[in-house]
Amino acid sequence: MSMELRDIGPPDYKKFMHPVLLKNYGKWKSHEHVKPGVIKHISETGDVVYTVRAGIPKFISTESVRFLCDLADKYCDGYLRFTTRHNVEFIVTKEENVDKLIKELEDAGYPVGGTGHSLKAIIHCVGYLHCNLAATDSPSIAKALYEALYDYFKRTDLPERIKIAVSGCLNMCGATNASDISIIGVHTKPPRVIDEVVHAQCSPMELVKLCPTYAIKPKRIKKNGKVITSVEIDPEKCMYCGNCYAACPGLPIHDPENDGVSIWVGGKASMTKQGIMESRLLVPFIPNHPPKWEKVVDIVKRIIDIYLKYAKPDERLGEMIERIGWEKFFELIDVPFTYQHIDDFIFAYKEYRKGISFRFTKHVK
Amino acid sequence: MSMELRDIGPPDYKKFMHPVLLKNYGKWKSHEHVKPGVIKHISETGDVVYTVRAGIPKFISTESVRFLCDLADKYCDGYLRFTTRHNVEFIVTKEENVDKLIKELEDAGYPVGGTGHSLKAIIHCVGYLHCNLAATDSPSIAKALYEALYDYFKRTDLPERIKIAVSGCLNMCGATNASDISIIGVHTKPPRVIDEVVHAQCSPMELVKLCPTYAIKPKRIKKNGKVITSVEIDPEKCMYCGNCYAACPGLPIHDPENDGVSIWVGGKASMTKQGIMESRLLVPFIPNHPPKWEKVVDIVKRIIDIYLKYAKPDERLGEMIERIGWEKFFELIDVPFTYQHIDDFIFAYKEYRKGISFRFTKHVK
Amino acid sequence: MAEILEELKRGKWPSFVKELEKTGDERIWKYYEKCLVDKKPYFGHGGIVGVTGYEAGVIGRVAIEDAAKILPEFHLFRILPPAGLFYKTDVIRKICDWIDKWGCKLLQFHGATYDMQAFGIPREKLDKAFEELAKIGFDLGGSGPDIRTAACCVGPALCEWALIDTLDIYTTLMKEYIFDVHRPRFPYKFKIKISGCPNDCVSAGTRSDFAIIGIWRDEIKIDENALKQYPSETLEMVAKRCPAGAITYKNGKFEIDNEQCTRCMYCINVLNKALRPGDDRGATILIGARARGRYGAFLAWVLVPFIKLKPPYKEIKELIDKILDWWDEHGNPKERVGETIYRLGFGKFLKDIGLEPKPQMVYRPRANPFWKYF
Amino acid sequence: MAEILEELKRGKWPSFVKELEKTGDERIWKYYEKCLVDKKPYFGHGGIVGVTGYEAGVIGRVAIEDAAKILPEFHLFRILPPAGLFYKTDVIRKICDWIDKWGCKLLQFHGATYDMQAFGIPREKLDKAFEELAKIGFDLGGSGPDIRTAACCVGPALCEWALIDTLDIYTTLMKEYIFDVHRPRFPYKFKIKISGCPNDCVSAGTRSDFAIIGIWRDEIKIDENALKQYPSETLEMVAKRCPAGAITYKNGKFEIDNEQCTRCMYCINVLNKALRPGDDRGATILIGARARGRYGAFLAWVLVPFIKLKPPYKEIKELIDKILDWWDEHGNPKERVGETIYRLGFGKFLKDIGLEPKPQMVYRPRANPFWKYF
Ligand code: SRM
Ligand code: SRM
Ligand code: SRM
Ligand code: SRM
Ligand code: SF4
Ligand code: SF4
Ligand code: SF4
Ligand code: SF4
Ligand code: SF4
Ligand code: SF4
Ligand code: SF4
Ligand code: SF4
Repeated sequence: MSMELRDIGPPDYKKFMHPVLLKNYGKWKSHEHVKPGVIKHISETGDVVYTVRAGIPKFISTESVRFLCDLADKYCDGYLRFTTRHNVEFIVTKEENVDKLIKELEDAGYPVGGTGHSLKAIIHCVGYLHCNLAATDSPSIAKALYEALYDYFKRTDLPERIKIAVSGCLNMCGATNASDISIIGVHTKPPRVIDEVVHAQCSPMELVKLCPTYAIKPKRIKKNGKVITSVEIDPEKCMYCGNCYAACPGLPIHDPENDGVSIWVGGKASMTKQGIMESRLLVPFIPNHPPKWEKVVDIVKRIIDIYLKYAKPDERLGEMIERIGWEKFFELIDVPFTYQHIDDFIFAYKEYRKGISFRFTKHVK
Repeated sequence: MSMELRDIGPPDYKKFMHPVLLKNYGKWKSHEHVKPGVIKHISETGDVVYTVRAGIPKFISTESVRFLCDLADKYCDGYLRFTTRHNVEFIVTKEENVDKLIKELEDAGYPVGGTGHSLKAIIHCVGYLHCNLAATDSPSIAKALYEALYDYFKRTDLPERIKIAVSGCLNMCGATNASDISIIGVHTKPPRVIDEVVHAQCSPMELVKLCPTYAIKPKRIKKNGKVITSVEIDPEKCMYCGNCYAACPGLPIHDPENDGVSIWVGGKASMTKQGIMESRLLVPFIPNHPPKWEKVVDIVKRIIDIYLKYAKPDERLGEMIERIGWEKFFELIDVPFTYQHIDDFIFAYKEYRKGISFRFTKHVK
Repeated sequence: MAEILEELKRGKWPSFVKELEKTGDERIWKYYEKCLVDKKPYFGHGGIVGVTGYEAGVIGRVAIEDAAKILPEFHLFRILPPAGLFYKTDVIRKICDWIDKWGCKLLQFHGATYDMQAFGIPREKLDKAFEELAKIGFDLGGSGPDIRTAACCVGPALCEWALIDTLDIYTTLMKEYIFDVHRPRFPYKFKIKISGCPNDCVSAGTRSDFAIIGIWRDEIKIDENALKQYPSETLEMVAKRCPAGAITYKNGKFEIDNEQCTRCMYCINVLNKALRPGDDRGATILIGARARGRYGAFLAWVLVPFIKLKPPYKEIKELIDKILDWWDEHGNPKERVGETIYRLGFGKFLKDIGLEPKPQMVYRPRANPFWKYF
Repeated sequence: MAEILEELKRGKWPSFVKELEKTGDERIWKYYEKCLVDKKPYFGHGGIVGVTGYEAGVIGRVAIEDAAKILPEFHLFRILPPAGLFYKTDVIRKICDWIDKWGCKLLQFHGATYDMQAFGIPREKLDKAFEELAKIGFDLGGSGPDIRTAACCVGPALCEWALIDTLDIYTTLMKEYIFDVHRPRFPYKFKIKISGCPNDCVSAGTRSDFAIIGIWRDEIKIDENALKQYPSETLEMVAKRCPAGAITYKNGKFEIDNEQCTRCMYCINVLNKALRPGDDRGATILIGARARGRYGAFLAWVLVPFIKLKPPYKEIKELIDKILDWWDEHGNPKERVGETIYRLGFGKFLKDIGLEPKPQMVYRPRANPFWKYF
């Protein structure tokens, strides 16, 4: 095999860019939200292009990809792009093509939307479909949410955008650390320890080091007359993160009864206004319940209803909550505030409420 | 010796309170700042009293105390009190007595002031005068500052109050953790280890535990043929807090060459507005230079000048700095920004500036 | 006196060195002078002294090296003051006479914790001196790993904003815990401070393990007529600075959304003729301040968002007892209660002492995904 | 298909299960169905696979237990995409043909990092498949403890706010570090993300170890005529919400104090016809994000407040090299660079890599009194 085809790096983007974009590269002047899913980009040169954004499934067959290519050939001179949120974007240089393209997309079942103050594409990781660590199945959760929230993708009259993300586990591959609403898979029991496998395949000292809560200790035991080295897990300290299982098959953590999802709110990745906001815990645990995920859908809908009711114009969910106070939000959403909501990790002290600056809610009878 | 005089607790405050105060206890309606050092308290009953506040030295001879008692007898029916900032307060029920009292106080050298938006009494600890831990001498620093800032104690036209505190060491007995300006004694070298004394008088394991930076390790060494237990101090880790010396005379940390003061700004103890604010490091180290403390005085004066120039009405120093930005304040005060200013302790991560929300100053060329 | 001390006698502000001079006790200023010149203190670790039956309240000082010749010992009494730091002159004169007789004519009104301090009582006179002090009606305060002398603001005695009876609470708690003030038995010191309102004139939020802060739960009272006396720039400024965004001032109308208000006192402070705290009064209990601790400075945080406070303050005592028991069991030596809570987890602490978790206890729910189900 | 999968095919949103169906490869949906029913995934720890010469870019999956019979292996390629995720249809069709031939007709546009993903290439075909992919002009992306596939926003290609050439920087850096993308040798993964402005459309601040964010240093440009088109409520809202308090809107006059502005983009976003970023452009470099880390989530913080960025981006490469060397030396296994910095001290890190401390790097100077003099 020829080695000169190694390390060639990414292809040259210029070769894949519509000539109008190349011509106006760095010369854009402003944009307009023409209608849901359509942005008009205006250049200093006077040129105008439209991007038409459509939702696609994250797992997509070549058959469907070819269909998208057909449309791009027909309406966009053979160019298309994808967004950082995994939507497809058609760059249309002829205004009259916009509606035709939209019609074909919609007819084929690809919703056009997700621009401006709308529900954006739901980011999710591969989940059960390709991952060995998933505590929950992110793709099916995303699908269930899309069904329930479909209209919001095509509306642009929300107070601000709503971004939802789903991660199958705490590794957060699905952008769940800073989304308006995040669904994250969680385990709730420590891993089991299969001593023989730990002994044969894993390094106890590595395991000791990678546990964030210092729950793992090495141990030496006798099994069938042989001394083997394994580890012990302190159930008082383990916080079920799955780090150790990721490194060692001898510590299985999957548990159909006790795995499930947590729901988080109020994150924001952009640096605008008060800056980045981290997602924060709303519901610590709901057992897995595919394929409809009714309970998750219900909570998410309630969050959005409150958002639509209380948010001021231009206010992201997290900004709204900060304004009215988290205690007030917990009262409105009527989800129990539990021990799990109180941080007890390294930076926990910073989260304690210093002074008397809280609001009265039903929590203070 | 009779044991029934044990554990009697505090005396009954009611016995020490002017009858007019007892009568109006809990009935006060409002107050007015009549002039510097004088507050008029108005009761719902229609009664009116004046408090006249004067500065006194924190170490006070019985001779001087008796003089204050004489004044209280003459103008206040024999009642007086002290404030939580160690001023004396005379409660005057007859308006005509206010100015007479003030005159006698001022004539005797006790400045009347410290009310409203003024420089408040400077809180300081005992320092060299009674403490074994002092890295600097707080009483003389306070005296030097008072001389330089005397007038501010008697003015009430500052943007807001200015609170200064001085602690002889990191123990912060002098309220230095949340004052507008704090002077705090610091060591800058690790303690020396006198093995014999550690062995004879201290517990190595206790020392290991109380060092906040894990700089102390126990050791066993041979000295003159005998095995003794002592400790080792890692100079890379020690942050000179003096905890270990406080517990063990075998670890002397006093060092005339390398002890000195640090200067901190922006603290506030009250829960008003944005709440409590912690004092933050401005100058990491100035060698001790009694009795005039010119360098300390110079920096403090510069801080106050900037405060007077930039603060908006009702704005404490820390609030002003938060508004203009710490980077801007460092530019104005022209004090070098050093490695020491960047937190590197447990909660350090929370202090790093997330995102791009800074202001341009000369630090960014 | 050497020049270094002469310098400290000069100037307008009353000089503490002149006070040392007035005691007539040369040893004191000579000792102090040596420290200033040598740039270090000369007290050693000796001088663990006390009065019979107590293990706290006396700070013993024995000088070392050359300084031992100047001022061999220099012990002081921490004296529990009356609530509000109110005195009659007759009792102060008695204190003066007393320290003139037993010590070296030097006092402090007061220490940073709240104690009156009396200097220079020789070791062999400690017991006698204490006995005479007790006869004047005073007791010793705290030191070491005990319940320290509490502190309270002047509160209802002089201030219109007092929402709780700070003086009565101080006195009640000090009486209740007086045994533990004098007999250190905890992991470390435990300080109680009581402020009548969130202005916190006793710095409870920054300097006490257990802070009691008076608050109100209903609406801020507005006197519309008095409000009119304030210039519109003032009203505008107050509305703008309200940290809770609770105030609107538009078209001459000043309105407070009391649901949003976080009781910071600011508007009331500035517009004190027009605004007053509400009538449904009680306290917020905060826990865990330490000026400089193991992990840096700790400020006090919400433990009980709201509690009604009436004599005999049974609930407060029960709460303190539960906290002390828990801390006694779990605390490491030299660990303040807030740090023990932080180390073991605030949630666990709440569970152990039987308090419900409430969103008011934290600014926000957790952002990190490591937690326990318990 | 069982009901559980049928349910996921229903509804208006395009169904990924239908896409699985379209591949015609029953093994995939049968496997997935089993996971959903049993509520757990069935991939084990086996399947460490790769293409010759690379140690990254392929995620191997081998099923265990009963599932092994259904879908014995299910490897995927992470493919380095072109900057901006722009494609011509001819090249996409080539990719489709390619995966139809070598894998199982399933793609992802794109993974959360930025890679295109192609599924189901059997172990024995990996090398061949890769060779053909390279012929189409594509290379593999990162996985494991290496420099990961970078990511950039659409930037100057379509967006008026691009203050740096995100696409060019992405391409340059990926070319520069391509060797380290394919050969993991660091303590853990290292992600670079590049956003053209602080809107941060690529989430660099929350999801990358090394974030490059376009900013400007001079004044926001105001088109006064365009400004007049906005209703005064909008202008008022923007002035009120400016996080830096830099905007005043009074008596119809909208003014920006550019010294106060912290470049959050908010006013520009809302008033995009009237306001534009300034002309003195460059980038802020941030360091250390990790979505969920050893200590909880880490967000990226300021490392270099301002740097001019021009090809060939020499300074950026030198900076990255210094950081990688330092991290390589000091980092623990599975420790992202931000965590190594936090553990050893940001000051020490700066000193070691030769950067001056600047107040822009922290919100505030330290509040805790433990520090070193170095
Ligand atoms: C196409 C895309 C960049 C790309 O390289 O692919 C993009 C494009 C634009 N973004 Fe974005 N953003 C894109 C992902 C993001 C992300 C990342 C993400 O969603 O994962 C963020 C940060 C996420 C967050 O804040 O939680 C992001 C935060 C913004 C913001 C700031 C929003 C805020 O809350 O303040 C703006 C400004 C605005 O819209 O006013 C913005 C504005 C824009 C503008 C208006 C810029 C322009 O002048 O063209 C573009 C159209 C926005 C729209 O959808 O209405 N874009 N934008 C990404 C579209 C993703 C999608 O398919 O939905
Ligand atoms: C007498 C005293 C209470 C006592 O029990 O002794 C007291 C008394 C009053 N305080 Fe205070 N405060 C007293 C220490 C404090 C402290 C503690 C300290 O200084 O160590 C604080 C918190 C410290 C801080 O914020 O850094 C404090 C924060 C306040 C505030 C809030 C200030 C702010 O920054 O927002 C007010 C409200 C105001 O003045 O508008 C206040 C208001 C008041 C009022 C106006 C209350 C009233 O209606 O009578 C009293 C007169 C204030 C004045 O001096 O102008 N008092 N006050 C203390 C006087 C100390 C002194 O001699 O200077
Ligand atoms: C006298 C006084 C300073 C003053 O001049 O006013 C003082 C003096 C001492 N303090 Fe203090 N502290 C005094 C109030 C404080 C305060 C302020 C307060 O209580 O509001 C603090 C900070 C608040 C806090 O508790 O965090 C304070 C924090 C400390 C610490 C650090 C405690 C900690 O948790 O880190 C020590 C060190 C220790 O306990 O080992 C300490 C230790 C000491 C010792 C006992 C030093 C020692 O271990 O030998 C000092 C005795 C000096 C002497 O020779 O008289 N002192 N000390 C104050 C007590 C007088 C009184 O009872 O009224
Ligand atoms: C495919 C992808 C999710 C997706 O569906 O899009 C993914 C999938 C996996 N991630 Fe991820 N991560 C993916 C983007 C991310 C992101 C988002 C990003 O890069 O912006 C994050 C959070 C950002 C960050 O880096 O902190 C992320 C944080 C993790 C972590 C936690 C890393 C950490 O520092 O804590 C792990 C665990 C690990 O590395 O051991 C992980 C591990 C994994 C592994 C390799 C699990 C494993 O160790 O076997 C997953 C393989 C799944 C599979 O079988 O294909 N993945 N992973 C994304 C990569 C595709 C691509 O290259 O484009
Ligand atoms: S978030 Fe967890 S389940 Fe999802 S891809 Fe990443 S490691 Fe796998
Ligand atoms: S699951 Fe996480 S917390 Fe529990 S033992 Fe494993 S690594 Fe430690
Ligand atoms: S701050 Fe330090 S020097 Fe001052 S009294 Fe306290 S322990 Fe002594
Ligand atoms: S001075 Fe403080 S940091 Fe240094 S060894 Fe002693 S206890 Fe540890
Ligand atoms: S804390 Fe409140 S009640 Fe107490 S004196 Fe200060 S202002 Fe008055
Ligand atoms: S008390 Fe404070 S929070 Fe409440 S309305 Fe007044 S200023 Fe606002
Ligand atoms: S980050 Fe800025 S430059 Fe890049 S696409 Fe988003 S708005 Fe445009
Ligand atoms: S960019 Fe942001 S900080 Fe700057 S003026 Fe506009 S809103 Fe204010």
